[in-house]
Amino acid sequence: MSEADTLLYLDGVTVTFDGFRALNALSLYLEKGEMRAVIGPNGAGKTTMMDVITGRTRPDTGTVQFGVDTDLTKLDEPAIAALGIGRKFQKPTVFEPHTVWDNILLALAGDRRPRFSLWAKETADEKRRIESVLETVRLQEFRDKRGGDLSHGQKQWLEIGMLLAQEPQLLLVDEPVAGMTDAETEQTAELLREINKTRSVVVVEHDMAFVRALDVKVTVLHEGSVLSDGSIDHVSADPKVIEVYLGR
Amino acid sequence: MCRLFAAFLFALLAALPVGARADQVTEAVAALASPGFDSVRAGVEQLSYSGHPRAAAIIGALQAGKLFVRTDKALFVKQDDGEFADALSGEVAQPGGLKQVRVNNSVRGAIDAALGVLRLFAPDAAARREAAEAVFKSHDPAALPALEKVLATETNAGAKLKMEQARAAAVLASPDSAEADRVAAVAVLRLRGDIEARGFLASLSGQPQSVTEAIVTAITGIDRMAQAWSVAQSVYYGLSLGSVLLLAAAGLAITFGVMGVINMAHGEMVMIGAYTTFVVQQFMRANTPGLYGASLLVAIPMAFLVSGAVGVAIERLLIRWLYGRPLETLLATWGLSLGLQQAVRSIFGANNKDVDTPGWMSGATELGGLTLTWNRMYIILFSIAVLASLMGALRYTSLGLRMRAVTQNRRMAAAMGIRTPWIDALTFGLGSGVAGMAGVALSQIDNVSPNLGQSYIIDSFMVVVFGGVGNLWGTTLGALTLGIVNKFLEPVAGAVMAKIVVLVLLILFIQRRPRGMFPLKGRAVES
Amino acid sequence: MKLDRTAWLTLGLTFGVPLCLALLNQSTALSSALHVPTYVIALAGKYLCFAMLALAVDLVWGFAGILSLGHAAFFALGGYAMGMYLMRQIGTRGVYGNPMLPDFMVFLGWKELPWYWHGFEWFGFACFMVVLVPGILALVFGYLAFRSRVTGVYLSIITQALTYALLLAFFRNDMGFGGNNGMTDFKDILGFSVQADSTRSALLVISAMFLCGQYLVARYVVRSRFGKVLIAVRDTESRTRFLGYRPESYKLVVWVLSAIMAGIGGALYVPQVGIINPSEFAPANSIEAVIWVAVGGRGTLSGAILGAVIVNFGKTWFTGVLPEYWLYALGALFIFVTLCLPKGVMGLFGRRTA
Amino acid sequence: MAFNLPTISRRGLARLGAAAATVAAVGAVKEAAAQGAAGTIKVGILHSLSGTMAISETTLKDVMTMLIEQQNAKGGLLGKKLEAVVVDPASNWPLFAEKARQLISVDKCAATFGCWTSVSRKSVLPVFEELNSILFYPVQYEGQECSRNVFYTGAAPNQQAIPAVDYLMKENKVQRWVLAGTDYVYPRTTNQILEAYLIAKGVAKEDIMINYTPFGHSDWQNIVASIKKFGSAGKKTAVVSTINGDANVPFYKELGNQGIKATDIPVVAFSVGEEELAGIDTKPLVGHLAAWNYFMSVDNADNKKFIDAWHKFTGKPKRTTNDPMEAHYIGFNMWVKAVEAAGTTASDAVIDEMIGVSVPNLSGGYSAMMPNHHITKPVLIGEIQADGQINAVSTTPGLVVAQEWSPYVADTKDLIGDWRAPLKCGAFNVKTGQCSTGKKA
Repeated sequence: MSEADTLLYLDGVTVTFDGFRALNALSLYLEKGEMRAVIGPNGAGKTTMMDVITGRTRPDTGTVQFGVDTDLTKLDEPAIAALGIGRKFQKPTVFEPHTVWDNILLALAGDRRPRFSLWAKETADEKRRIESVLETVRLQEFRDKRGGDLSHGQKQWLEIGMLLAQEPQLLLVDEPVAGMTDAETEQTAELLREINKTRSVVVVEHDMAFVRALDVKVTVLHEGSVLSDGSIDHVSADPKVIEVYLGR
Repeated sequence: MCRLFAAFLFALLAALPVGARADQVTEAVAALASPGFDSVRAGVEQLSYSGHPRAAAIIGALQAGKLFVRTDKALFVKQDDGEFADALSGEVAQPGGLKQVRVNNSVRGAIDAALGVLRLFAPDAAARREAAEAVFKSHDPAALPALEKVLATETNAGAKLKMEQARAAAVLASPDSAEADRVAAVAVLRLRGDIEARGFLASLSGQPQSVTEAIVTAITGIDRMAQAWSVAQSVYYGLSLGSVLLLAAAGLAITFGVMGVINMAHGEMVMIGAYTTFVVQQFMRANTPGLYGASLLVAIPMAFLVSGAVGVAIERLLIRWLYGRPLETLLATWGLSLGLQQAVRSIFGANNKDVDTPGWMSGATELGGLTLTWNRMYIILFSIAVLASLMGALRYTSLGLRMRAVTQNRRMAAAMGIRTPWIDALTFGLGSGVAGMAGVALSQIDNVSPNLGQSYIIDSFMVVVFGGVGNLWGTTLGALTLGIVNKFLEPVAGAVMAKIVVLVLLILFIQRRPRGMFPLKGRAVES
Repeated sequence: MKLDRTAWLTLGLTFGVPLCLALLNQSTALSSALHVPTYVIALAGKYLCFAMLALAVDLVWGFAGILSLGHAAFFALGGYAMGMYLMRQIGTRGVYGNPMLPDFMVFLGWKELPWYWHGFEWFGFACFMVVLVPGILALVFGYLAFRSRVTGVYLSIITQALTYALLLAFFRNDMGFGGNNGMTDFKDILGFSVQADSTRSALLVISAMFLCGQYLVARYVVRSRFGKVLIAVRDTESRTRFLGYRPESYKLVVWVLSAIMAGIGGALYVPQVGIINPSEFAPANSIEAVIWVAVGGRGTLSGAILGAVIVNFGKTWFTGVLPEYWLYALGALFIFVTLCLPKGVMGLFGRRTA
Repeated sequence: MAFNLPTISRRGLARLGAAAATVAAVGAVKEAAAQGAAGTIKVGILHSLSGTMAISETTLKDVMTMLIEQQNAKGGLLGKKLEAVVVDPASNWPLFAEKARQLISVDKCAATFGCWTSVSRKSVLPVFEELNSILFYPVQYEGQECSRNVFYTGAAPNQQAIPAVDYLMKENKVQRWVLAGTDYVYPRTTNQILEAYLIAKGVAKEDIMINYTPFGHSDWQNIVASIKKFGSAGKKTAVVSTINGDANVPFYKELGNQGIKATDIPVVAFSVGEEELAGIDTKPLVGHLAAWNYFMSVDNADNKKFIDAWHKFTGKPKRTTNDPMEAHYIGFNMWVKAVEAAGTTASDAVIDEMIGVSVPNLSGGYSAMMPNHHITKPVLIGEIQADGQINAVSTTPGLVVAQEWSPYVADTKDLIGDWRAPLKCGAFNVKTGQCSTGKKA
């Protein structure tokens, strides 16, 4: 795969917290439009990896490149988000006091500077885009409900909706189906596949059934570096993975 | 003390060749008896040189305010048992119509000089050293013969050095000493090298050429040395201010640093500690006057217990509802501080309370050019001791372990069977208790009033935030740095500007490193 | 911008009551029962200016989560700018009759007016400075603080350090602001005698107008998309960063706006109270301003105005009737509100706090 | 971690509201009582009972209530009982102005005894002039003011600072001077006057050191060390201290600890009285000086009677009396005499009647109210004794007339204040013949 169509390029990334090596020379490449699942035990470095990509944590060593030449370690979180990298958090974080409608409105791609938002009026185009996002995440009838009053599952979808509203090139989704019913898990997998049509996605998850449903390439992380790579079947068969993660 | 000392003098004076000149004594008595401070001063000087056996006793009585004059100008000394004795003869008498002989500053100066000369022959070396120092300060040429005499027999090195310095001063002050003696005298004073010596040298005029040159080089030498000492002096002052800040902030380092509770009533805990010291001193003065010297040592544990108890009460009644809401705690405890101030004001009254400095803590010692005041020295040592015991308590005791466990992860600690509400109360009590002990120290250098806490609350928070929250070493270093920077700025910029500059530097520093000098690392903080 | 029932009620009261007081004071005879004494006018004027400070504090604390413990500094700076204008208006009627120098400068033997006093004889320039000085200070302090992500308690402590440093600076006599005595004994403003009843009533109505104006501006800002982002920044600052917003620029805008609002409040306070001096910078004043907002109801704007009036009326009443116990009352109020009335008085009426 | 915070529901607050209402009612009753008894003459007492100035001012409130009680025992004034109206301006200067306005326009006080710091006086001055009422100001101050509505019973600079410096020059042969003070108007002007006076007496400029410290300064190490260094230049040195009352405690403690005795470098203080000394261990301070117009230790019949009444009133035998209390004693007696002479408590009549009134003071003589609204005072220089008392060591032979306009400041040396009939002007320029303050009678 040539240099051109690699969307995300992590090479030799190491992060230590007071001696604890959260990431240990991690290397990972993601192509444009690809959806990758990342699995691994707790503390394997999944969330730290996402922190590094979104600029929340600076890596000690290694390169983190997006697109052709953008070095993410030089940018701060808002700049990286503006590039088109959206993130959904492990614990669903939405704006509790705001209505669902407003949550999406704030996430809409557009001018983020105070000058603009002071005088901004809700344009018809924006209304249309919000309606379509609400429709995708099936939250139309909750538009005027406060974020705080939603159920756990609805919050997860609202957050995914906000991610969509940003119209990012790359979605980083952290445990989207944690605490969801089977039906909701199935719907979420279907939703992600639908998003993957136009955008590349990295999904971090423990629920093996969900990962199997996604039916995409899987990377297994262990103690900060890649243990093994490949399809879901190849990986489940890999003895190292079984020993470390899947258990006998 | 007077009687013992006078008795000794009888024996020694007998050996003196010069007899008691009767006319000089009657003149001195007349001068002492007449009103007007100048004549009293002249009387003291005459009496000291008259060599009269009871001269020292009379001058001692004058100093203690026990010398009385009758309408017919006869002098009487009030004995310890309230009886009166004739000043000159010493027999007990029953005079009427007595008026006290009053003294003012200039008379006191003359008394010190006169007693100095007479006490040169005292039995113990310390009294002789003190006397020599007093004679040095009076630069009185007339004391030369007495000094020559006592120098010959002096054995104690300390006293001998002081006497040589006194002799040098007398030589330089008297008009008829030889030039060579004067140059040697300047050298002796050069060695002494402190402010008094410099002052005396600077005041000399009309000396022969070679002596003036010696004086000029001596003064420049002393000034250069003084320059070096002044840096050390500033560091000492900085350490002293730093230790005061540390004491005030140590308690806060627990309640705010470890527990994350913002206690705006922390200053009032310090104030309660200071008032406890006052009450302890009152109690001991009334009931156990003997132990009064140790009143401070008793006050320290008492202050810890009282402030600690108040702290526990505050935690149980107020703070426990507000965990996890730091800003609301700040407002609630500010209200509490207003209430505490008004309560103390209505109980103890608005005016300052007088807290005595025990003997062993007043005065100062000289270490080279450095004057180390005892009370500040003890406060520095006390702050180190408090800090060490605090760190020890937190690190090595089981209670300390549980305290740290509860504050780092309350739910986990509760799950492991630690009775968290009790530990919270004790931790807060410990912080307040330490503040109480700081109050004991502060009662020595600041006035004890209801507003005492107000002047330290902002500085304490600055120190804890600057040093890094949750880190006792940080608080210590923070306090000492702020103290030293403040004290180096003060001579240059004046007291007011120094405080402003320190505050501005602090604001800029926190913007560079928001978590202070030694921030808590690790993921716990990042989230 | 549509106004709901609370907004109309607040505007009505905030403008209506002072207007009636002023009219009753001016039009009714001294003896009639309806007459409002000038003492009440001065008091009401003071409460309105404090309400402006409370509004400014609520804007940054209630909506942006910045608990500023030094907001009285901006209030005092606005006051000093107006005070300098009023001192220059005295002209030759001062005790020393020196046209150029204010009394305290003659007093201390200053020979000529310092450079920063020039221009204050014009009312326009003074008003411009009332807005500019607090604004610039807020801009510089805010830029430094928010850029390095100082938040929560640390920010509160350094705002307190800021106002404490200004207190010490303004106490110094050679700062040229009258040192500890500050500025007092004002004669007139725009030609009208400051002590005349008519001027006092006019100032009261003007203060009411400014307060209503500031209330409307605040409502607009809070209801706009900017306001929504601000509330998001208040609750989950890091989440807004990942949406591409820069919380520091949002905080800076609202911080500077609220500093200017406080400055205007201070400027209107000085002619009505007749004195401005460094003790306005005392940290205790800023903390009291915060409690007004807490009593009224954080994050409700109208609550801030209500809180300011309630607490200050209580203070006036207590120091008059039960002088020994007012500190207990104020302290108890602090504790009661934070413990049992987290949403403040407005919370009781079921108002949705933003 | 859910825990049941006792948030108040609306019903809960209704009950609390009721409780608050009863408290308000009690307050109102007290207020009404004040209004109700219309037959009394109201006397305003405007002293801080909380905040930084409570330390000095609470005593003055107590002494005023005592004086009023004593006067009521003697049958009140003009046949009516006197009633004290006490308010707490809480060391907050705008609150002083607000409370002054309340005392005059709401409580209708005939006269007010109040203020301590210069800024509190300057804050209420416009209110007293606007509403034309009377203020008695009991504390020594920087002068440069002469208002028709204020009677200054405290000392002007020439009644305190200058005699003290003369005493040190004559008695202790002092040649080098340290002028140490807190950075506010009173020390600034007093030092300005003293510096001009010392230079006029031939003291060289480099023999004078002036430094200012902030309010409530408590770390005096550097300044005491610099005083010690300044005093070591061979010439006899003295410190003239205009340090604010509260900051004196740490200052004197540091002096004592650094071994500076009164015989080495004497300190004369202007705002340290018996009240402040009660809060300090005075043993190391023996010999330092204080300059006032009254000391508790002055022995004469009036003073003894005053102290006994004071101890009986406060119930604390250890309570001290100081100069501002004597100032209120004089001011109150003068006011009573003036009202009796004028036959009414109306301000204008009493103000005109006040000039020339003479009452016995507690230092064994008489004090008279001069046309410039200041009173004549003896100046006493006293030395601090081990027991915290101050014994007078020098008293000015006659009474010193206050110079409210200092002759040492260029702009005020030609001004005089005279509120009697022809002139009726607070700042009359003798040279130009104009009255420069707009405040004509």
